[in-house]
Amino acid sequence: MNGPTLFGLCAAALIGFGLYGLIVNPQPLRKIIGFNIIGSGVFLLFGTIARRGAAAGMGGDPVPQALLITGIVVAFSATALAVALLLRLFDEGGVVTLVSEASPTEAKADPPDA
Amino acid sequence: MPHSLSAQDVTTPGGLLLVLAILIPFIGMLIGFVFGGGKAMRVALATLAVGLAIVIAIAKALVQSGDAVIYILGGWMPPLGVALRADGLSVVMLLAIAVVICGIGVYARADFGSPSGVKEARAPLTFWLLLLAVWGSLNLVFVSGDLFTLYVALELLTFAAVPLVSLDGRSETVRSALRYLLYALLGSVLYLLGAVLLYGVYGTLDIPLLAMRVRPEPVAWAALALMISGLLAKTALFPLHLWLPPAHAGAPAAASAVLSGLVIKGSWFLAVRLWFDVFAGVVTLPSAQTLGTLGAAAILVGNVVALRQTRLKLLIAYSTVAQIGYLFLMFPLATGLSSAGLDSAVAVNGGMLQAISHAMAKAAMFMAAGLIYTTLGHDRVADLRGMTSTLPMTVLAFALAGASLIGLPPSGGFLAKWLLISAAITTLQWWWALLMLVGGLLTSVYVFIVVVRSLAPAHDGWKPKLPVPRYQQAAVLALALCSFLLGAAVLCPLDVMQIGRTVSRNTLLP
Amino acid sequence: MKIALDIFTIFSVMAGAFFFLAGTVGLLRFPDPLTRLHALTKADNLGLGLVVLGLLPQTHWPLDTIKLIAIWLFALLAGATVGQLMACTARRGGGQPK
Amino acid sequence: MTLALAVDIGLALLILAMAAWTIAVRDTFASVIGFVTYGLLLTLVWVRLALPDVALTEAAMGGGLTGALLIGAAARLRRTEATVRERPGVFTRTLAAVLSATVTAALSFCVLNLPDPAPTLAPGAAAKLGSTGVGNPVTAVLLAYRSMDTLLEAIVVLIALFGVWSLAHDRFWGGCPQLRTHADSEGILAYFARILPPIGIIVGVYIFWIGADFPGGKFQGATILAAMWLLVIGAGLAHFPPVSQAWLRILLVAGPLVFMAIGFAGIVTAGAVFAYPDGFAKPLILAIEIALMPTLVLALALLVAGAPQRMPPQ
Amino acid sequence: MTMPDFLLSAAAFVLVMVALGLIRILRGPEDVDRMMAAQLFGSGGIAALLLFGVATEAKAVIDVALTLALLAAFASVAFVQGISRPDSDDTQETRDE
Repeated sequence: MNGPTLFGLCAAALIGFGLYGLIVNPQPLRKIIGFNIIGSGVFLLFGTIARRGAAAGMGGDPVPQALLITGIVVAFSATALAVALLLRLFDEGGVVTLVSEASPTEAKADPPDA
Repeated sequence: MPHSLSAQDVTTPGGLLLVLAILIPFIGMLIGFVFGGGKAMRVALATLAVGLAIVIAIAKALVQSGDAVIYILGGWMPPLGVALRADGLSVVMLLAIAVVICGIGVYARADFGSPSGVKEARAPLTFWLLLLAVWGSLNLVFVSGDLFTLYVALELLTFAAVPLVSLDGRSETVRSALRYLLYALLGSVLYLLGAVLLYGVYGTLDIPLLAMRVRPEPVAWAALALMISGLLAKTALFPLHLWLPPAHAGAPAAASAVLSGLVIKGSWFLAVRLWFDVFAGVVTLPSAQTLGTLGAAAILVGNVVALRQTRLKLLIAYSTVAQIGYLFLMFPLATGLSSAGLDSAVAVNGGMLQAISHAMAKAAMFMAAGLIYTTLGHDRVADLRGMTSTLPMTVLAFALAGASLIGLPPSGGFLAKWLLISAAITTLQWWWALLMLVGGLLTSVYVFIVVVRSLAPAHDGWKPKLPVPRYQQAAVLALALCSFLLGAAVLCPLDVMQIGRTVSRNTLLP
Repeated sequence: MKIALDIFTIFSVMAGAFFFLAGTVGLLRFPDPLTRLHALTKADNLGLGLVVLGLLPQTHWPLDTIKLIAIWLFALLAGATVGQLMACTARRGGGQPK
Repeated sequence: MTLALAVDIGLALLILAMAAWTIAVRDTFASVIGFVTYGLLLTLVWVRLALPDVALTEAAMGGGLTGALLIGAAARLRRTEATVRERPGVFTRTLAAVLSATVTAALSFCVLNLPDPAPTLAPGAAAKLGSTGVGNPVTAVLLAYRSMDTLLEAIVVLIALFGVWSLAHDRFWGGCPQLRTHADSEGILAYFARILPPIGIIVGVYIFWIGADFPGGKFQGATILAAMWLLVIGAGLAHFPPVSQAWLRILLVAGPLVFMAIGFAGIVTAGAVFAYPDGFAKPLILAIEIALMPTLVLALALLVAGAPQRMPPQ
Repeated sequence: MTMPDFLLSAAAFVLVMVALGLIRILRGPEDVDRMMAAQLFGSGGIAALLLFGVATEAKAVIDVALTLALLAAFASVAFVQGISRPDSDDTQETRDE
């Protein structure tokens, strides 16, 4: 057992936790947090892979590191978009749930009036 | 520089066009954003024209060289750098998507023109910017040769598609958009997880290199399972389809056309790419049968639920759920062919044709529904009387698009299903053939109901709520006609879709 | 000289660590938010401050040294601000939903 | 067992406990606070894994922007807490638990069976580092070997921003985003927001500047600068510009457009898009990064700020 | 015991201490207590990072600590702003001692 393997296993567990939270928590903000935990688990797994690839005088494989930075910024953008949707939903009705009042088959399908 | 030598050998004539196909839509989006207001629409329409020309040029380059079009970005060879590659499958998708986008663009001029008296309105600006964003992302999905770039492309596509769902800002559509976003984010993160595992084992994200290195072993199976399930959530294959109908039905008609016709094809195409190019040596017939079974369930459930809908747009959205099912029947059929030692091209071509004809037909249907809504002020299926006399072109377009979904000759849907059924018979998987026939039958029932209802004469003194411009009807009809006449592709002397399929795997041998 | 500096480092870092110990104990054992806040700010300012002080002789002049001092100043500033803001919040009931 | 491994194990257990608590706790606000701490722990893990570039990104993003974003959202939503208390049934929870456990088990198996020695692109990246002119291999990957990804990433952030803005009410279109503020120009927060940003800007620019040769770079620097801007606005000392403002839009698109312009110039000067002519790689990379900075600072901060919520004062 | 070893042990000690403080996050009872524990953890994390960075001569770690210290108050400020009602008069409360 060494550091990277340990954190790799940790990443596997984090992905499991996040997945559970994403599925089970009804409140959308909690789902967003669940998604972020899954995301961090994936990043951590990538990080351990980067660390394992240490060679040529580098502490880690630089390609995964660069991709990780990209991934973190993308995950932040996703969170911001999700939060914005959530807050808009809150502004509209004050009720924040993903379950429609009507069942999905009967949900309104009116296009907006042009 | 030493590295650019080999890169220039690999880059093919016309390779630069691939970069343009990706970046021109984004450039159009950025410029449109700076100008804002009504100018955004003009910039977008100009970009559509330029982009279409580029895509046609790519197709020309592909057919002329008879091989995949390749571009090595920055002269950095994979695995360190990123390559763009367009084989027959990519080019056919590029072309089809460009045609549909242009049709939607023409249609949307009326719905999202800048209102007079306002400097800039929210919905039109957002629509035009995101239309271009969807296009650029889809082009990137089709031509990127790198799994991480494809991840970014998936996210681009998601971020561009989600706001289209909630364009009108009603809480019901915002809720659908949020639900869609959560599904899509889960999908992309699972995809990324699979890509990360592949990098950890094989040390590259480049598709041809991976294809050579991947071996049938547990890690590869895990990566395959994660990536495909993520893409299924994004494509809304049964049982992960629940987000789709409210999201697609609630958006404005032009946005629905983008979402239903185009966006889901991105993640589906990526699944095809992974299945047949990256994991060709890993996939097994039972796993393909699982995908096929989900597809079968989608066809049955989607069609039956569509039959029970009372709103036209929801009916069309559920029909999308069913049609996605057909897209996944190609997996067991093609895998069955290749595991029997036969050429899987028949099944692959069938699946691709299904994707293309559905893109055109479904975009046409949603836009037709939009015109019907504008005219009637509602879209209740039970009360479509007078439509045939008021909007003859639109009802005709709806019928033609419906015929393509059902699979009546000579439509693209017919040729697609014919190829798939013949693959099913060759591989003795007759149950898929039976299922496709049942699905077609169910589809024909609801298309028939809509057309018959719209044939009924209007009440005396009934007047359309709003007039519909002719060019909108013409755009819808044109797309429907494209889908209906796509069956003529059988006359094409050259199997365009298979160009560069086998060769591309060997061009980048290290 | 080197030995003297090392001994200084050891003592200073140990003192800093002690304040983190004290801060944690305070945070866990004190009865109400305001007293807990008191414990927190002590640990924040003094604990980190002493650690930084202890590390100064071990770093390369000038950039790393300046950075270390800056870190402590940031922490002081943040601690002072957050302490006051939190105290107001705590007095109003900590923002509990109930 | 060495001390280092003991620390790693402790850190791993801590981060797992924090994640589990964040998922399990009833109160949403508490969960968000847990998530902020979790982000801090993650920063420590990145340092332990000797990936300082990632650690810097996580410190700036996780500790700063994401934390502020989620806490702000949780605060606004807290009155709705009671309405969504119902949890899914036992069946769903069991199914979710089984699914999660399966995924974790499969991934653990994969982690334990990763090849040894691990495949790596580090030697390749090191061999070509000279022709990029930069000393930090991560920057070389971001701006030379895989510059397309970086360009697309900037575009991702912009598209997400369009998406956030599209959620404005029609009557506020063209208006300004708004933060909840303490509009007290004499208070401690205002004082803090006057003192910190000048130094913060220096730090942000410094982190950006050293990125060419040492860990750091434009994303980390831009995140710090965005946080400083948000702090000033949050203290009521400044306001967001209206989203229709021309300079704002030009700065937002300038980064990607300059990036593409330099990229396309590579066709003429170096024979390929995104290629740099010999000897000019470093200045061109710097030019791209400098152009991307304002784009990223504005876009990241505005993503936290959310949709326009009021019209600018006439 | 060499200097790096001492510094590493000190880092581990500080980390254990602030980690114990996280019990306050679990227990609450109020959000402000949780936020305090997060704040303490931030300071302790910075201290541990510095000790670790100096011990291993990893210079970049100091930059990470610098970033964390700069943004240390950011989440807490968002927290305080978040739970105060913008429409009430509590904007005055920041200075009425």
